[in-house]
Order: sequence, then structure tokens, then C-alpha cells
Amino acid sequence: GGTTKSSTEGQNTAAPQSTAGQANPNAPLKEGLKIAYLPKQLNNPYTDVEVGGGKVAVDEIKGAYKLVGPNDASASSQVSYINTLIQQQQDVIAVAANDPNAVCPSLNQARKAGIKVITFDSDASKTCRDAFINQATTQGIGESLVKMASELAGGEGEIAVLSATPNATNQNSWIEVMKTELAKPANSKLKLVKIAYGNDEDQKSFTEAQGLLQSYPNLKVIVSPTTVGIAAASRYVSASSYKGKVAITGLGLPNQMRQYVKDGTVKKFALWNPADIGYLAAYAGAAMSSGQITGAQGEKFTAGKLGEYTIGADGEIVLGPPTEFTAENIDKFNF
Amino acid sequence: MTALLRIRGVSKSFGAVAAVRDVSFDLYAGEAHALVGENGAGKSTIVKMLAGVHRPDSGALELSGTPLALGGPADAKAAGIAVIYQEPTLFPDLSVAENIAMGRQPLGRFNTIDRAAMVSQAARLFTRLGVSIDPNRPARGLSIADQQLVEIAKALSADARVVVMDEPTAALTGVEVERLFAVARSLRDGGAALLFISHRFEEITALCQRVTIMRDGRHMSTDLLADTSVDEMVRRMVGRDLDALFPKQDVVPGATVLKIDGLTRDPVFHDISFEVRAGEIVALAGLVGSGRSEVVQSIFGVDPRDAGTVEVAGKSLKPGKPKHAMAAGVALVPEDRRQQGLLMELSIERNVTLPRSRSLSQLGFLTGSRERRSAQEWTERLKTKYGRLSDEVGTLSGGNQQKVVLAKWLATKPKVLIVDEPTRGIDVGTKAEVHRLMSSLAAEGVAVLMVSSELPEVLGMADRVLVMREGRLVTELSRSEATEEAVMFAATGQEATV
Amino acid sequence: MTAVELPAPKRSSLDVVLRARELGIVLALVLLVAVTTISNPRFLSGQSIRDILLNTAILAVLAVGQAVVVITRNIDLSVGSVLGLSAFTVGTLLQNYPGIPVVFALLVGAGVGAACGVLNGVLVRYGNVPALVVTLGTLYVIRGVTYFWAGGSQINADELPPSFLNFGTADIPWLVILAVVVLVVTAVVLRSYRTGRELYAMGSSPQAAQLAGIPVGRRTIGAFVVSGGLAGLAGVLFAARFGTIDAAAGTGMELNVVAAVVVGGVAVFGGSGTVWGAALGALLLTTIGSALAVLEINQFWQQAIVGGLILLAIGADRLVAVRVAAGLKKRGSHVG
Amino acid sequence: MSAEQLTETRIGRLANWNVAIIAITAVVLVIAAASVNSFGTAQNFGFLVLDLLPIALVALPMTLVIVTGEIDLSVASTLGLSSAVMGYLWNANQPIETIIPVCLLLGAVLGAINGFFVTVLGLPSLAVTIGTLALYRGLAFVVLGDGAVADFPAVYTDWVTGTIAGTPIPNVLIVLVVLAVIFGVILHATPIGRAVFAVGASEQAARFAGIRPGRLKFWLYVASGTIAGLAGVLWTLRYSSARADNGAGLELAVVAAVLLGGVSIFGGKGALPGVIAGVVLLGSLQNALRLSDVSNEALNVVTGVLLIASVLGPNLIRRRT
Ligand SMILES: Nc1ncnc2c1ncn2[C@@H]1O[C@H](COP(=O)(O)OP(=O)(O)OP(=O)(O)O)[C@@H](O)[C@H]1O
Ligand SMILES: Nc1ncnc2c1ncn2[C@@H]1O[C@H](COP(=O)(O)OP(=O)(O)OP(=O)(O)O)[C@@H](O)[C@H]1O
Ligand SMILES: [Mg+2]
Ligand SMILES: [Mg+2]
Repeated sequence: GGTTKSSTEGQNTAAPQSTAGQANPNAPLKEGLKIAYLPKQLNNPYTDVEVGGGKVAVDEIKGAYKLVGPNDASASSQVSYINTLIQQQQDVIAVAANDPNAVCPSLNQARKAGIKVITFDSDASKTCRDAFINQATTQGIGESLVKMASELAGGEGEIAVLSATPNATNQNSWIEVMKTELAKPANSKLKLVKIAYGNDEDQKSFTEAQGLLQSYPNLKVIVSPTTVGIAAASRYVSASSYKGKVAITGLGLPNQMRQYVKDGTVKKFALWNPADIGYLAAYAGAAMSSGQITGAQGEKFTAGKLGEYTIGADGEIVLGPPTEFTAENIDKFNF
Repeated sequence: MTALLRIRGVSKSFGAVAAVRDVSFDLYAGEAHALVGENGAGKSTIVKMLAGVHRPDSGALELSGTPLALGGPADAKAAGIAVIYQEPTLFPDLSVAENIAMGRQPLGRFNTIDRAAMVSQAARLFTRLGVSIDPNRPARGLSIADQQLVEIAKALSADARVVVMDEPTAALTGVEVERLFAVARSLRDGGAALLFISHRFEEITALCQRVTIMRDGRHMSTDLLADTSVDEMVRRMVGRDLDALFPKQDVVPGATVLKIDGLTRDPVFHDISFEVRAGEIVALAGLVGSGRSEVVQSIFGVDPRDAGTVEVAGKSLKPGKPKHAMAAGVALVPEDRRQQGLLMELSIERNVTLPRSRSLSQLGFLTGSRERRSAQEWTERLKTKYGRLSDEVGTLSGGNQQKVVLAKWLATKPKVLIVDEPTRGIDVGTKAEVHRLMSSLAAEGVAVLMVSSELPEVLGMADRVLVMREGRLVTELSRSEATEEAVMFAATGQEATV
Repeated sequence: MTAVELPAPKRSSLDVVLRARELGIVLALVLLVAVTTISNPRFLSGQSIRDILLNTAILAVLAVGQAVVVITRNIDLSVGSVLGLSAFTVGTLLQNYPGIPVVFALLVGAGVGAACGVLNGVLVRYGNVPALVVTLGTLYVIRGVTYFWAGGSQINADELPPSFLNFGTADIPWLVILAVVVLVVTAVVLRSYRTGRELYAMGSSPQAAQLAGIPVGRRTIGAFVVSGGLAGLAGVLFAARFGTIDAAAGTGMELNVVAAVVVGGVAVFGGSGTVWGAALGALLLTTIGSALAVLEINQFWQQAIVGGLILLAIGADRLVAVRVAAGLKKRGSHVG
Repeated sequence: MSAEQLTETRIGRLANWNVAIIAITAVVLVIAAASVNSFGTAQNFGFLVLDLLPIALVALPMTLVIVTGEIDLSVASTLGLSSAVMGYLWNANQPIETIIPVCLLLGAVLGAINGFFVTVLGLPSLAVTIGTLALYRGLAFVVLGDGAVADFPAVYTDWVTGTIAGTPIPNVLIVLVVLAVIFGVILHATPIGRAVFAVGASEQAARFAGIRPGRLKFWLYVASGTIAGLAGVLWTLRYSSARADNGAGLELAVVAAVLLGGVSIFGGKGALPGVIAGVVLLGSLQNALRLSDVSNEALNVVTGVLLIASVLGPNLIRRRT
């Protein structure tokens, strides 16, 4: 007897649907909304750009912007901050979850208290948020990572992935797509030899890149779908004897990567505009808080300069396709 | 003789305790000066003021006519004052040679330490003291006696003008004391001033010219030794006439309580067998390092044993289990009270009641009041001097600390009382009390086993004397057979030369 | 009285123990390298050795400083935070004044660290607060100050002068050379100068040191200044090596450093051990990290193996010590 | 000694850091409740208790361990491994009623391993537990890898985050209070407690008083591991997420809280009420500052300064008198 996983299957999904009610697409955007951003971790350049976009949007809609967050990218610290935000009676919490489940009870408490919860960057379990701003579809990113790797490797050879933490949700789902892509006959000559984890720490990523190159002398491409990882790997390779022999690609910030693109270490990498994610999150939250949308599939709202968006299945709002950066176009971007 | 060091009206208090009050006396170049007094009289406090450890609250020191302000031990060293503290102060991880030379290491090229010179310097000092300690070995693991000898070598190496010795002989036996005295005399005759503290009057009369007596932190008198008698000194120290020092009552021994058979622990002692009967005081004599302490520690169970049995009242004790021994009624007052006897940072109360925390508890719980009452009772019985029961034991004078250890163990009402150097560092008054206590315990039927390096104590107190030499029990002497010569002969294996 | 024979000046048993300790680490190192190389010869390639040594340099500098403090029976848990502060200070400085020579940057870093060391030392000495408490406190405080100052900003490689980055990555391994210099100087001072021996004495018995007239206060502060200064220096090396500096640089490093020192045979209760051992400990830990990556050992096992090896190292060290102590017991003195 | 002196002794013993830290904590709580919006709400009280629960739990046995003069830095890793194993077994479809005792047992075993190295082999605990800190955390990753296991039964997760019916008192507070009382009584009013202090003051002298320091310490490590295992279970249920990195870095916070509570790092001195006050002080300060929008950085600085001040303050006062 006893309570086991299978005996409780399906029982836990019952989440409070506090957002019940009818959407009124014509409701005006409220002013003075208290919108709080809770990124995975403060003091991370990528995060800073994201929430920077958020601040622009909150100012546009005359809301009150707030930024809180831990220094350590852990779910438990995020929970403390969510609790604080509940006490402070925010209107919208825009959160990038460090763990899809750990933040759930708190987020649901927030929703019970009437706070709209928008996740961005890294989703929480869909039972505990109102909408998710998806930077790109998981499928789209996974495909584009494999495409770039294949181009750089010339269609065949060993590739490796340098990811963030072993349990980063977004990273893992991209890697899953990559694996499916690689299994396709078109990519049969590409071999994924290793997934290393740099924990989104610069030094660890640096050392891991080093380890990859030592272990796999025939490595052709390192794919790092994290800004910290790609920068660290590029820096290592640019100053080592591997420069020119091993290609680096992945997701990176143009400002951080400019040097390595220019010195030839990196031929191309991709990214969406992170500022737009924060920007979109603010508008989505405000629209929801104003009653324009409820998070149901098919609802539409306007997000300032980004134009109109439609809510997809499971409350997902997709930002758009990622941009590829190369030596030709990189100077047009500044973030 | 000129006054080399003048102590003028110094006082020192620790919180409410006035340890030294307005004490003045002079040390002359070329004299050995004894400082005596009861435990807690303030002798060590004077020493620490001379060493620069404590700054006098008032009063002053003068060296060769110029005022001497000591900011710390380094100043005292620089002024040519060398101190042997009551408790050895070695660096266990460093080699013996380095311990001796610390701060004065001979230097070679680029001011680096010349190790060879340092080692040979230490070796020379040991030769002068007539002992063989490997200068290269670390100080860790040296016996107390060896530690004391290293301390002495350290003081000698300083070529000091003033040498202060706070009970340097407490851990030494006759031969070593003689060696020390020979060296001390040569220092003295070389023009140094010696301040010598001891509770043993025979040593004082053998070495010193003058004696200063302290009582309760006050200066009582300073006289030529030739002008005073031991009785007179004792009277001034304690402020009254003293009872007999060795009040051993005659007791008809009862049944055998403690039976040791074939006790062995390699390589320290071998095949030790003896018995102690109820009402008996049995002394275990021998030279320092002969293994006596190890034997009693093994009996009590704090040390393991390789072979042999220990029986208390017919029941055999498990090896290595002091709790067993305690439950069977054995108590051990260990030789090193700072390391083994007391928890220096805990209160007097906790120390006195520690071995009985189980029996003092009610339903397994301790509220503190029973412990307090018991601690008060036993410290009073032993006439312990202290401020409050909650004071740290470490702040008591050496003698009072020893009383706390005794209280701690006597309170367990033992059937077998083992005492290892019970009166080491204890003044005559307290010593008599301790002896009376042992004697009356024996009269009550307690079996007492006493390890002692003090021959008068052994001869005065024991019904039987067991002598150990190099880890073996060599002789058993009855009270009538036990003479100084007989014991020394057995302990050294040769005719006594002292 | 018969003359006692002068013992022939021979290696003290103390030295033998220490030698044995360091020998053990060297053996472990050789074994590790051998096994790894057999399975992947590239492990012994020039680039690989270079990488390991460069990575070790930073940890070794920290470990040398930590050893000095641990020898005095203290501990400095703030080194990770000091490294972060120093790295960020130097990074900012170079960002604003790219023309500054590397030597000056090193001095600034060491200076920042030394200042933190003074703070630690003064609190330990004059505040009479145990070092573990003080440095656990300054671990938080210094990290907090760095975060305050840095906020979210990150200094990237492209904002640092190339001469500085070159210092970290050039063909001549400056970092390693610097670390070796630091190691040798510290080792000589500790072994052959009075000041060094006084540090051992303090760690061996604080009370005895006081009574022996050793300026305990000054030496304690001195030890913390050395540790802080070296942590500051390590911060500069860190900046040069990794090129990216944010407020989190060096977070959690303290436990690695203490582990290196402990594995290197420096007793946590002070009084014994050498900086050679500490540096070897750093080398061993770094090599383990690299070797496990090369040996294709599951990433998840790495930390567990490091933990196991630490236990193994201190356990083996203990066995040697026990054997030596048993030897000493048999050599009591006798009146000659 | 007269009755008068007796009461004086009692006052003397109480007038120490222990009382001071409790007073400071009370003052901080009052000021925070008065000046920080919504600090005093029942809901916030619940959050506060849940936030400081793991630190408070682990601090209980840690106090005893530190009083004996040792330390256990592996507690947070034990917590993590307990959490990871909980997730693993849950995924393996084991009943939670079995998993929880298994995790406690696991904690006990991990503690016993520390105890073995420290007492049987006689290795310094600082070094040993730095080793097991890495080892246990590593094993947690071996067990659970990158994964996070969620969907623990709502009955359990709700109990951990819930309150006693009809009151704002969190359920877990009962666990905490019961354990605090048990550890407090053991430390301050039993022969075991006396032995703990004795061993901390001098291991050798304690041995000469019939205490077996090794055995005592061994069991304290077992207790420490068990409680850390329990903390891992509660952590997992609270966040409904079993992960290998749960509780990473918690060890320093626990040590900080214990030291703040007036326990001497050298052993032999300390009291449990002070430690509880230390935990509450740190927790409520962080909570109040966060509510006042003071940044994380400031929390770090405050923690550090408090820690140093907690030892420095009494020292300076003592010196002046
Ligand atoms: N550091 C201290 N703090 C508080 N009290 C002290 C301190 N040192 C000594 N005392 C007290 O001062 C008094 C004198 O102590 P001192 O050690 O000088 O005695 P002593 O004459 O050397 O005794 P003994 O013969 O037992 O060694 C004692 O009452 C002792 O308790
Ligand atoms: N702590 C120690 N470490 C190493 N060896 C020791 C230690 N204590 C004593 N020994 C050695 O053990 C042997 C027996 O010493 P023990 O202390 O039992 O002698 P003892 O006759 O009681 O002398 P003492 O009067 O010094 O107590 C000697 O060889 C001594 O050098
Ligand atoms: Mg004295
Ligand atoms: Mg003895």
C-alpha cells in the first residue's frame, strides 16, 4: 500500500484557476500597475538586458517597475522573493523559473492573491502561471542550433554541447530537440559526443570547454546554447592552439561575442533579442491585469512597438524566430 | 651584595580577587631567593609580573637601579629575565632544539636560521643538565619531567641575569633535582639572581640563601634562611601552627579490594601484579618515567592494556572502560590536573560534579540545584578557596585546582582511590589536609593506591611501598622496611648516590 | 656525570613525517597522471599541461596564503570574496585606464587583498574573535560590498587591455612563474627565518607563544595580510586568466582552498605542514578535475570523487602520523 | 555561599550573550512588525517559519557538535542527497511512507560515516566534513543527475506548507518546536549534555571522568545526519521538488546562525536558546529587509556584520568592565 507516484498520478494537476472570468479585448490598459521582475539570477548580463526591456515597457505603460532576485540562481531563493512580492501586493510577477515545480506552490499562492504570473525565459509548470513568453519555440531553437553546427562542421564530424546547469529546463528541452534532429538521416554523419555543463559560471564553463577539447581531439564544433558558456568557450579557444580548428556556435550576446566574431574564433551564432522578452512580458502582464486577456488560447493583445501577439496553446506567447549573427551583421546590434 | 631586581609595592587584582597586594622585596645578584606561601598566596602572580605577562596594577619594578616597565614577555626577555613557568609552555610541533632557541635562533647566511648550530647548542645544554633528550625530536609526547627539563634548558640558554623558577622541581625526582641544583648554583655563583618557588622545604634549604614568605597576596617577611626555621616559615605561611604532616593512622587491613594480575602494556610496563586491601595505603614509587602513571591509568581504564586482569572486590574490570571502573568504585586523581584532571574553562561546579552527573540526575534530568549543593558541600569539605562556584576552574591557583580534582573524586565515594602525585604543587597546609583525608578514607575502609615521587610522602603515608623500575615491579617493602635508601636502591638498581 | 653523546645532526623525525606526507601527494599525482595518460595520451600534451598549470596557479597562490594562516591555528574563509573584490577592482581599473602596466595591476590587487587581510587580522587579534567567525563574516561582507559596487555589470575580455590578457594567456606562463615565486619565497621564510618559525610556534601553542615573547598580535595580523594579499593577487591572476569578471568571481572558492591545504598535509590545528604541501594539494585537486573530464568519467561523479579523494588523503596522512607518534613514544629520555 | 550569592550566580550566568541575543531578536521582531509593512501578517509569519526551518533544524544538532569542539560542514550536502534519494525512490514508484524513513536512515548513515572518520580514525572534523561535503553532494548528482522530481503527493506537500487548522501556526513549526525542546533538554539538563560540554572543554579530561568522547561524538554526528536527512525531506516536500542541488551552501548559514547564537567555535560553551534566537534573528532580518526592498547584497553584509558583532560585542563589553 502507501502513497506512490503512480497512485497519485494526475491528482496534483488541479491548480486554482484564479484567472476565471471573461476577457474583454477592449478594456483599457490600467496605469500604475505594479510589475515585478524576478529573473533566474541578478547580476547576469543576459538577465540585465531582459529586464532592461521590461523596464522600458513598464515605463511606457506608466506602471511601477521593480526588480528583485537572488544572486545564486536557486529555486528556493526565488520562492522567498515570490513570498515577499505577495506580501507587497504586486499586480504582476514576471518570473524566469529556476525550477519549474519548486516555485509552483508560491506562484499559485500569488495567483490566489490576485497577482498575474507571467513566466519568461524559463517556464514554470503550466499549472502555476498565467502565460509564458517563449523566446522562440523550443523546436525552432533546437533546429537552428543543429543547422549552424552542421554548416560549421561541413556536414560531418564530432560535436559537443556546453550547456548551463544540468537541470536548466530550457537548455534541456533544446538539447532534446537537437538529439531528435541529429537522429535524422540528413545529420547522420554528425556525432554528438558529449554534453558538458558549465553551470552558467564563467570559470566552470571555461574549464569544461578545455576538458572537451582535451578529451575529443577530433571535435569540430562546440555548441553552447547559453550566453555564459559560448563566451567562455570562445575565449578559451581564441587564446589556445585550437583556434581555427574548432568552431564555436550557440546562443550568445552580440556585445560579448563581438571580439571573437571579429578575430575569427566564431563564425556564427544566434539569439533572439532578450530585451524584447522582458518587454513583451510587461505588456502581457499588463493586458492580463487589465482584463484584456485571460491566458486562453487564441486571445490577442498588442505589445507596444512589437505589435500584436496571439496566445498559443497552454498560454504560450512566442516572441519570434532567433536572429543569426555573423561578422557581416553583428555591428548592427548593441545588447 | 647589591639589589639587582627590586620589587616595590606591586599589587595585582583579577576582578574581585586581590592576588597580590603591595608586595616589596629585593633580589640580589649572586643569591638564590626562595618565595614561599600557601596555594593562591600570589607567588605565580609575582612571577608573571616579572615575566611581563601581567602588568602590576600599582607599584614598580627596578632593574639595577633603573625603573623597569615591562610591556610584555618580550621586554622581560630583553631585560635579561628568564622564567620557568609553573606549567610547561612548549610548542609540541616544534623540535626540542627549536623550542629552546625560539626567538634566539643562531643565524647564518642571509639571516637564515643555522639549524646545525641550534641543535648543537641544545645538545650542549642537555649535557650540562646531564640528561639525554634528542634535540631533534618534537616536544610532543615528552613526559612532564622531560618537558620541565626542556624548560630549564630554555631558561639556561638565555644567559639571563635574573632567573625565575616557579616550582621547577614539582615533576622531578631526586637525581634530576640535584642536577638542576648544580646548574642553579653555578648560575648563582656566576652573578645571576635566582627566584625559586617550591613547596618543598628541603629543596629550599638546600639551594637558597634568603626566603620571602607570602600569605593571602601580602608580603609577610624576608629573612636569611639561616635565621629562620622550617616551623617558623610554615607558621608565617599559614598563620597558625600546623598539624602533623603525615598523619597516617594505623588500620588493620580488611579484605582485598583491588587485585592486579599480570598487567602488561607494551612497551611501557610488564607483568605487574599486586593487591590493595581495604584500609590500606599502598604507594607506587619509582623514578620519573618508570611507568607508574601508565599502570594506574591502565587500571582505571583510560589507557588500554595488552594483558592481565584487574579485579575490584572480586569483580573483574573490562579493559579500556573508565566508566566500568567508576561503577565498580574506583576513582583516579590523575597526575596532570590541567590536561587530565580538570576542564579548565568550565565552572568549579561542573568540574566537581562531572563524574556523578548520572547519579545526581532525577529521572535522567539535571536541573542544576542538586549539582550546586553537592559541589558546595565538597569544595567546603576540602577548604577550597574560590569566588563563586560558577567561576572557571582555570582562574584558581594551582593548589586550589588540585583540591577541586580531589573533591570531584572523593565525592564519588570510591572503594578504591588511586591518586597520582596527589600533592604535586600543593602547599604544606593543604598537603597535610590531603594526607589526613587519605588517611581517614583508609580508616573508613577505602583502599588507597598512591603514586608519588616525593619520598617523604611515600614513607610517611604508605603501609606498603611498591617500587617500579623501567616498567617492572621490582620490590615490595613493608612500612618498616621502607627507608629512603631502600626505595632509591630499588628504583635505580644501584646504591643511592644522592 | 658521564658526558652525553652529542647526537649526530640528522634529519629530524618531524622532517621525515612532512617529507612522507608530500611524497604521498606526489605519488597520488603521478598515479593519476599515469592512469589518465594511458587512457588518453593527449592528457600529457603541451596544451593540456599548460592548462592544468595555469589553473593550478590561481588555486596554489590562494593555498599558500591559506597555509600561512592555518599554520598559525587560524583560518581564512574570506579568500573567495577577497579574490572577487580584487578581480573586480583591477578589472574596473584596467577598463578605465587601459595603459596601466600589469605589474601595477598586480600591486593594486595585492593591496586590496592585504587591506582585507588587515581587517581580518585586526578583528581576530584585537577583537579576540575566532578566525573562523571573523572570516565567515567577512566572506559575506566583502562579497556583499562587491555586489553593491558591481551590481549586474560584467567586465568582458574585450574591455580589458590585450597586454593584460596576454599576461594570463601568453606563451610564457606568467601565472605559473608568479605562483612558483610566491611559493618559494613563502616556503623559505617559513622554514628558515625566525618570523616563519614564530608562525609555527604560535600555531603549535598560542599560550606558549605569548609567554615566549613572540609578538603574537603582529604575527597574526601579518599572516592574515599575507593570506589576504595573496588572495588579492590571485584575483588579478583570475582576471587575467578568465577575462570575464563579475561580482560573483571566486564564489565558493574558500572550500576548495581549504581542501587543497588539508590534502596538502597542513594540520588544521596549526603548527605543522608546509606551503609545498599546500601547493601540491592545489595541483592534485586541479589535476583530478581535469583528469576526470578527460577520463570521460560521468560529470556527476566528479564531485563525489573529489570528496572521496580528500578523505583518502587525510586518512593516509593520519596513518603516517600515527606510526611516527608510536615511534616517538619509544624514545623517552633517561637521566644520563 | 548564601542564598543571596546563589541568586547572584544565577543572574551572572544568565547575563551573557545568550540573553543579549534573545533580547536583540525580540527588539528586531518588534521594530520590524511596527515599521515594515505586512511583516507582522499571519501569512508572512508562515513564510518566515518555512524559510528558516531548514537552518533551524540543522542548527540543533550542529550546536551540540560545535559544543564538543567539532564541526559538521556536510549537512547541506546530506540534505541534498536525502532530497535526491527521495526523488529517485519516488520515481521508482516507492510509497512515500517508506521513502521518508529511508531518507532519515540515510541521513543517519551519512552522519555515521562522518562520525567514523572523526572518532574512529581521529581525523579533524573540519577536513573530514569538507571532504564529505563534496562527496555527498556528488553522490546526490549521481543519484538524480540533472533531473528534478516533482509531483509529490499533495497531502504531504500541503501539510508541510500548511498551517494548523484554524490558526496561522505552520504545521512544521510543531516539528521544529518538539525537536528544539528535545535537543535543548538533552544539552542543558541531562548527563549527556554535561558530557557534551565536558568533551568540548577538554577531551582528555572528559575521558578521565569516565566519558567516552568518541562514542558521544559519533552519535552526535549520527543525529546531525539524521536531522539533515529530515530537513532534506521537508525541503523536498516544501518545494515539491527533489533536486541534487537542494540546500547547496546552507552549511555556512547554519554555522553562522549557531555562532551568532553565542556558541564558541572552540567548543565547551554555548546554549540552545541563544542559537534559536540567532536563527530567528537572521531569518527575520532577512525577511524584513527583503520586504523593505533592501537588496540581496545588503543582506549579505548584514549577516556578516552581525556574525562578527555577535562575538566582538561581548568581548568589547567584557574588556571595558
Ligand atoms: N588569570 C587569573 N584570573 C583570575 N584570578 C587569578 C588569575 N591568576 C591568578 N588568580 C588568582 O590569584 C590568586 C593568586 O594566584 P597565584 O597563581 O599567584 O597563586 P600561587 O601562590 O602561585 O599558588 P600555587 O602555589 O597554588 O601555585 C589566586 O586566588 C588565584 O585564584
Ligand atoms: N604523554 C606521553 N607521551 C609519550 N610517552 C610518554 C608520555 N607520558 C609518559 N611517557 C613515557 O612512558 C613511560 C612511563 O611514563 P609514566 O608517566 O607512566 O611514568 P611515571 O613513573 O608515572 O612518571 P611520572 O612521575 O612522570 O608520572 C616513560 O618512558 C615516559 O617517557
Ligand atoms: Mg603558582
Ligand atoms: Mg606519573
